[in-house]
Amino acid sequence: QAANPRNTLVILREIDADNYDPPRSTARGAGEVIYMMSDTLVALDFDMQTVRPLLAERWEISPDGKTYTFHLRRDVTFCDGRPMTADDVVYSLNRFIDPATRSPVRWRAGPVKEIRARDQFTVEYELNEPFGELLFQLTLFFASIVDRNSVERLGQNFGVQGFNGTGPYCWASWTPRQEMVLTRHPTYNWGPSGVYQNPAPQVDRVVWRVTPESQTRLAALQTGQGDVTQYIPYIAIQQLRRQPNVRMSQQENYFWDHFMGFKVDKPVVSDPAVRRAINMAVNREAIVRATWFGAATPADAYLNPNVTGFDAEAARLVPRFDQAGAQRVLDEAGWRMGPDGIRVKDGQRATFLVYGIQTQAAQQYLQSMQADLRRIGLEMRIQMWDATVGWGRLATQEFDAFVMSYPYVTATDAFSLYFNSRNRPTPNRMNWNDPETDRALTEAQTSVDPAVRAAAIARAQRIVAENNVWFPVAREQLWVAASARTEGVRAHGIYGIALYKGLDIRLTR
Amino acid sequence: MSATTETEEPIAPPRPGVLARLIREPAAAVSLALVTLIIAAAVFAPLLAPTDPYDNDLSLAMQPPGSEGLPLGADAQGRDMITRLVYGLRVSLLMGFAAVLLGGGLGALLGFLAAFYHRWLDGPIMRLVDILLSFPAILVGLAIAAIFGPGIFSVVLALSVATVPLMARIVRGSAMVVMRLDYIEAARATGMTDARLIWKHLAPNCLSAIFVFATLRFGQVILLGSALSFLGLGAQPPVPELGAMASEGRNFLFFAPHIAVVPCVLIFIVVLAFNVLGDALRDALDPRLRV
Amino acid sequence: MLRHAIQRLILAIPVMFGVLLIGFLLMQVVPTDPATVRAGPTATPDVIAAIRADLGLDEPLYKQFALYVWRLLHGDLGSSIINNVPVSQELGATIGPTLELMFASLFWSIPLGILLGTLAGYWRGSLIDRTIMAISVAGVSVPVFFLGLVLIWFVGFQWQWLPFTGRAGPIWTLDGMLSLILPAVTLGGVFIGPVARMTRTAVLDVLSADHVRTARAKGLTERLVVMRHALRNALVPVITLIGLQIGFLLGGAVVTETVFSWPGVGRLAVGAILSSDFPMAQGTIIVLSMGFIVINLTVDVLYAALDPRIRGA
Amino acid sequence: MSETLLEVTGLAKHYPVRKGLIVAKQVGTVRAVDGVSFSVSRGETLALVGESGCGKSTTARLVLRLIEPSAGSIRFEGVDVTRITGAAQRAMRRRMQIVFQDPYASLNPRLTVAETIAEPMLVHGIGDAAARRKRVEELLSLVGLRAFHAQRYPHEFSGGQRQRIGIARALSVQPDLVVCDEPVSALDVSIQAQVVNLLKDLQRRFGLAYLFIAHDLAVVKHVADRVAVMYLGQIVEIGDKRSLFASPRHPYTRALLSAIPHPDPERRGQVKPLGGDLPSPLNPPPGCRFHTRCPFAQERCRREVPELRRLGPGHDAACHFAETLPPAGLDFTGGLSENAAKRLALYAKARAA
Amino acid sequence: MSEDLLRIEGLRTVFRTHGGEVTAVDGVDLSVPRGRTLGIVGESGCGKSVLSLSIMRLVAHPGRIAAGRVLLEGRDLVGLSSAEMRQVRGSQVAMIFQEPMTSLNPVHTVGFQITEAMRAHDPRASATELRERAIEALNRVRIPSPDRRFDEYPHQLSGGMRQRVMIAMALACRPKLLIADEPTTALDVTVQAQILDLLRDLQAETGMSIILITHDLGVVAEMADEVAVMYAGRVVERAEAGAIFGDPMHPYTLGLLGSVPRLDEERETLLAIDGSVPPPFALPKGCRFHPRCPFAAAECKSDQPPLREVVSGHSAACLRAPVEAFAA
Ligand SMILES: Nc1ncnc2c1ncn2[C@@H]1O[C@H](COP(=O)(O)OP(=O)(O)OP(=O)(O)O)[C@@H](O)[C@H]1O
Ligand SMILES: Nc1ncnc2c1ncn2[C@@H]1O[C@H](COP(=O)(O)OP(=O)(O)OP(=O)(O)O)[C@@H](O)[C@H]1O
Ligand SMILES: [Mg+2]
Ligand SMILES: [Mg+2]
Repeated sequence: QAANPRNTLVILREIDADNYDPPRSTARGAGEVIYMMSDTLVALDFDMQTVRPLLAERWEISPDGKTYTFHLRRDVTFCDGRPMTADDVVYSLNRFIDPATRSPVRWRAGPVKEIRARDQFTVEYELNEPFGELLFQLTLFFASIVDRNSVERLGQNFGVQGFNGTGPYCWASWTPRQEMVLTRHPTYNWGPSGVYQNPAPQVDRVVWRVTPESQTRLAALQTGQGDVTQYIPYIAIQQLRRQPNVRMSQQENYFWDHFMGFKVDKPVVSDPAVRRAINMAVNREAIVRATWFGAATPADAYLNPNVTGFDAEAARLVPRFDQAGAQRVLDEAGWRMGPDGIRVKDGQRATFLVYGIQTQAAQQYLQSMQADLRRIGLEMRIQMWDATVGWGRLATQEFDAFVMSYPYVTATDAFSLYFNSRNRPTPNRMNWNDPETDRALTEAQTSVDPAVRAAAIARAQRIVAENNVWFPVAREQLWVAASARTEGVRAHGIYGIALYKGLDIRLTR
Repeated sequence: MSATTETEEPIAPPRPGVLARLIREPAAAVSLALVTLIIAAAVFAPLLAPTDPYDNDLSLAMQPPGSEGLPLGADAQGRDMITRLVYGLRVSLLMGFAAVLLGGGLGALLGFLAAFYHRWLDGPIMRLVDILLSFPAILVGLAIAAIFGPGIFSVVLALSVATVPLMARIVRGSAMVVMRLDYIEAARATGMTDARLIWKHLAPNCLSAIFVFATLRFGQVILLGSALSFLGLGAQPPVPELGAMASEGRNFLFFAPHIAVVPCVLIFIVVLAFNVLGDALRDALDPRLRV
Repeated sequence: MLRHAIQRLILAIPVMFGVLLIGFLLMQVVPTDPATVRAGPTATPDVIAAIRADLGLDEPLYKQFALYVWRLLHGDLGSSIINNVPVSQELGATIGPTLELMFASLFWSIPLGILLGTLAGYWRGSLIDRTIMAISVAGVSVPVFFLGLVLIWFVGFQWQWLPFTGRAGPIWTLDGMLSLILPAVTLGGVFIGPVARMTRTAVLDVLSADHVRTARAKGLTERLVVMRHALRNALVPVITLIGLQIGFLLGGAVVTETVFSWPGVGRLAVGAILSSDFPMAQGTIIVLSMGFIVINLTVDVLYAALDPRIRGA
Repeated sequence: MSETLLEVTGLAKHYPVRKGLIVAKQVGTVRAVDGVSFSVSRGETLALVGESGCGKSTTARLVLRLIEPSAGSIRFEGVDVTRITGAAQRAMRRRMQIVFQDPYASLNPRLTVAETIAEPMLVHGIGDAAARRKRVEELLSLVGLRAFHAQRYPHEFSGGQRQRIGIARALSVQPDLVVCDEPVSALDVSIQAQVVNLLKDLQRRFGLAYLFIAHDLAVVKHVADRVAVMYLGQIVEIGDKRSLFASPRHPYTRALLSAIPHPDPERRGQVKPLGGDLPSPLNPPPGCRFHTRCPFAQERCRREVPELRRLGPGHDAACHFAETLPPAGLDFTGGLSENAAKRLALYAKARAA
Repeated sequence: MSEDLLRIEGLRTVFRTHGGEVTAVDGVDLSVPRGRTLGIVGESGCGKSVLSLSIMRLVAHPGRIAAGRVLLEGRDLVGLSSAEMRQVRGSQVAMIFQEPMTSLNPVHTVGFQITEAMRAHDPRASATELRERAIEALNRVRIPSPDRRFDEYPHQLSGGMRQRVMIAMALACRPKLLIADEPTTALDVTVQAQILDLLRDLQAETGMSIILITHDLGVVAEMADEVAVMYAGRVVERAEAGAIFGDPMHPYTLGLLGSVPRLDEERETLLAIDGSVPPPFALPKGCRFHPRCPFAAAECKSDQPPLREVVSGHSAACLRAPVEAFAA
């Protein structure tokens, strides 16, 4: 039995990221490490609501909501020891929004007019129109501040062969798909106060080890071959909570939802009756239990009730489980049962193809849904893709429906992402194109009056729910498991990432 | 004239048939019975299976073996393991048969041609075989899955491709031996066509080698197929295939081990049965061991 | 001897070339366009076109192949289209662990397999024979991943004797050695069966050969008869067959690496193919099959060392 | 008896020996058969004898065109069979058949005796199924087998019986010439006698001609009308049986004859071994090929290739000194002892009864 | 002559097969005098090889010696431990086999295989000494340039040469008895004559006894002092060579003599024996030759004839020998 060396924290995870350049990667696997290697201007607290100072010690918003002025800390240095200045911030943020960088999440920076340095430690962020989400968006790792010299030196290989940020840990080495090693940033003491108790890192080395097999990961954790992981097989969560040698931590304010989206302009699923019937036919309760074993809640609405902007009325519009009702809906819409047990209408078989990124959960619940739908005479064909290829596939029009899971911060954040007609074909893969929705979303984003914003986002929610554009599946919980020698692990959950800056983590042995 | 009479005596005793020699060995008899049983189970899967292989009952998910009405338990979807197993057997065997038939057929053809037209074709064919042989089966599987996407089709194609060079070698080897025998010359001396010569005289006498290899290969193919499924390149859910089932079940190994273990054990039994049968056939067909 | 080795090497060249060609063509028929993969989910057509030109995908196929071989000869296998890491660099990092794993598994399984096979062949028909053969047939029938998972479950998890996640270091460090044990046992475990069976058959063949009878008639001890005359001759076919079975072992290595998170070429290959990282996939496939060819070459040379009839020819 | 059925002139078969890897260079030639000429008349037996590897089987296969000759012509009833193809060749194949040495390898184990015997007829489209069945029965009884044997498989027969089946197959298409490639070498003496008797009997009844290949000179003396002695791919002596055995003119023929041990202890010690081994056909000695082992070899033999010369009526030999060799000193007199002969006569009588 | 070197009494060797136990050698009594040659003739499958292997105790599984004694200078080899038997093999009794092609190990040099035989019985000899002795042995069997051949592999030698190597190996430790199991059957007549010549010379030189197994009556007549004729696992006739050929008693021996074509005689048809040798699992009751015997009478079908001395020094296992007494 080989325990890990003292002061080396071994973090187990399922998959590796393709690179660690903040604006170029959208993978959670990239974010996990980037948060430890670099900092953002502002940080998000454990309540998932409060924005806290990080690199910016304070900031002001102009009354028209269009200009943000950030005052930077003066004691921050990069891993190579060079002090960080406003130039670095401007460079990093401009690089994020630069089309040449081809960041897939550029829109998260808002409708930027200009980002400029007023002096060595002051940055002005000017928008074309108000963007209420901005501070939330700037907590995400895409907006991490990196060292300009390193980026220019490494070019495409920044975040592949090296990295230089201001985070609590520094890049030591990366063996793709195997292991990522970080070492402590010796002078780091600017951890977000109010979020963490300790502003400085406590561990000398951090090893991110990829262990794809879930059972292996589990066993490794329990035998001390790994210290921390958030990639716990769902089935194990309840059991691990009872284990004395494992410490479990849950984030209650966690918004990570699974859903199935329908391409509303493809045959079969373009029929609202079919979409409604699907929503009614699937026993969400049962499949969520069978997939997550209590580590997720059935999603009976498009959003988490705890999220800012949630509309209860819209939630009531999502149909309840009613298999007989689903049959009736289909019968009324003219879908007749065919000889092979699949319904037919006007010579069209009630069959549709669903794409998904290969995960164990998706595989499990899709099979369950498939069985449920078969009972009402709908055939759902499943095609799963590996993550690297899958995203490309999901940008096409080859499929009729897809499943996905995603993190969000607010209702407006979530809905603007998926239901804005401008976001077709991705991330609006449903091809949802409704002027009314678009208008409501714009209003929710740009209005300065919070009440107007709330009403607008509620309107959008109702439209979408009425049309059954999605089938909401589940709200996942976030758990982190830590070995007995590890203390101070607390699940955070920003962008689905549990450890965030990992500042309070200590090793006792 | 006494030279043209033959006294009344059958010189060799009636030799026991291959079957008789096969079942003389207990292990072989058991394996033969098992193989028959396995094939029968696969063929009559719809009659044997207690439930629909695609119909789930989530309330029964992961019921351990021995639960009421579920002698082997249920899988993560609450589907009866027995149902899944017999249908899985069906898919796996079909996969194996298809691969061995396709790859073996092509390989045998190549082998016959290389041996028969030794002068011109042996070199080119054997170089091709060498090249094919340099791609281990799993690699072929990976490459083909990359081309056609994961699925049964890819697995069958990959395993067929991987079987071709092996079969070609075996057949060539045994055909070369047969080609040296006088009855081939005798047949040629009667003036028959090459096709008839291959079909009537060469091929039947290589059959035992082909048959033995095919049974052994069948086991390997099932094993390889399940390995490909394990790597996520094989049958896609909800299609029941033993390797894919084991692969799915491994996520619950510590909690509901039967989901992975039962298909593994079945794979083991199937492969074992075919291996033992292949070995026994080899012994039964080996002229040196004939009595 | 040396002549023979050189001859075999020259004969292997067209095969290697064929492997290169097939490896290259395989990746050409993949329906996914590498440029789109590299461009990512939000790429516009003009970006994709630019990348195509970058990657040389607009050239005619034979030119691409020629270029590919040319670069290959200069040690350049291209770069990953996913993260732009040179393929040779990744291969360099992963080949060591894979060799370690293969070597360690062969290191114990071949001698043990040969020993078991010889015992079984010598005591043909006895209880020893039957037991050994039962074990080895069973060994041939176990899915590698199953064996690996069972070992993890018992040795690693229940008893906590040995580590089972990844490679803790190079083989010469204690940690590295320990972390190698379970993967090597798994991979070797499925190899013993074939080796034992092949050895048994070969030993049986040789034991019934006339020259063994001659050796006995000389009054040699049974040990000498078996070691010098039976086993020595039996090794010739056994070595050849082992060479052929290396492919099987390579396949097993891919699975073993996945089960044990072993940072080897096999896992790299699976990952690259699953993620349509074509240059990487191509590189791994070529390296693995080249490895196979090299091993077989070695076997051929060994074969000649063991059998003077071949040496002379 | 005098009508020439088969005439072979200058027949040669050279196998190139290649070496090299990518481009195989020819580094030598195995002269398996090197300029062989002989003829066989209708109803006659010509025996071909010689040591192992001297090219007997190759000659047989060449005559049947199972392999293509490198040079020379083969005329069957005056038609050059080396040139014909297609239907004409198939027709020719009907007239020449072959019987092999190894009774275990010469029958397809997957075919019944009836199928084996009927196949040549089937290939040549002779008769319908019923006619063929009848013919198979006839042939079986002809070679001393029973009708019920027809449905059995070769493995159910002994070596001698198999050889009979092979003969029946050869006879099924009523050939004129049967090439027998050591048909009795693999058989036990008692069985060998049966088969030899059968072959002679069939020849008498059907007027067959045999090209009879053997290495046992005693058997040859028993069955042949004429004998050709081969050495290293060439015929060194050919002649009428009586004259060849009575006065062998080539030193090699003499050596062969004197190496045979007689089943008669009275004459023990007469066996005179010939020194040395048969040289490789890849590298035959220059001049007379036999000079390396010849006790009478002289300088001329090393340089000059001796031609096959007519030395007496129907008796040719290829030796420069055939006329001047000392007497062979072979003693074939004797025969069975009186006692043995008497008992054998009784045996024959009892057997015939 | 002098007393016997080897006496075989009631030797019975059986094989366990699927069809039950098969007796390959059935109650054979033989003796080999010192310095003389015993020829054993018989057709294929009559048990000649099994008999010779039984003497060496080399009958492989599933065969075993079921009964009888093999006395070498009075010592029963059947009762020896396997270590003691190893001492006998090679040094006192040596053996050469029919197939010179396969009887040598292809992966070791000729010299190694010869010295190996010497070392097995003289473990203290030095390598150079062994080499010298082996080269001398090769010389003795008239192999040209033996010091070069010493380092060659069997595949580099011709058949006759290999058989000579086998002989050199067998005689390496100067055995008292050499068993030659069809040593010339696979060779051409000219080479056969060389080997027979060699054996005869070596026997004169060393005074060893030889058991020469063959199916060729000519070879027996040429070499043997005494002859035993075997049929279906039993000795059916035994006498001095002259008596066997001059005064054959057993109908089978007669049949053999009649079957061989002879150079010194011309006959239109050969006197063949009808039928063929019965396989060991289908032996007829009574005299095993009776189904093929033209003289067979009723009692031949039921009683197994013992080997009895018909005239002095000449035994035959036939109820009706000599046949003229019964030919009516
Ligand atoms: N296909 C071949 N390639 C090269 N050499 C060959 C081939 N076939 C025969 N030979 C050579 O030709 C020579 C004559 O062979 P052949 O079989 O005719 O001899 P044979 O007289 O029938 O001998 P045996 O008595 O052993 O049957 C031999 O030296 C043999 O090695
Ligand atoms: N391993 C065995 N299993 C069963 N029967 C055997 C075995 N070995 C030999 N026999 C039987 O013993 C009998 C005698 O065989 P043996 O080899 O002594 O004959 P042989 O006289 O030497 O014949 P040949 O002239 O063919 O060498 C044969 O009939 C054979 O069937
Ligand atoms: Mg021949
Ligand atoms: Mg024998």
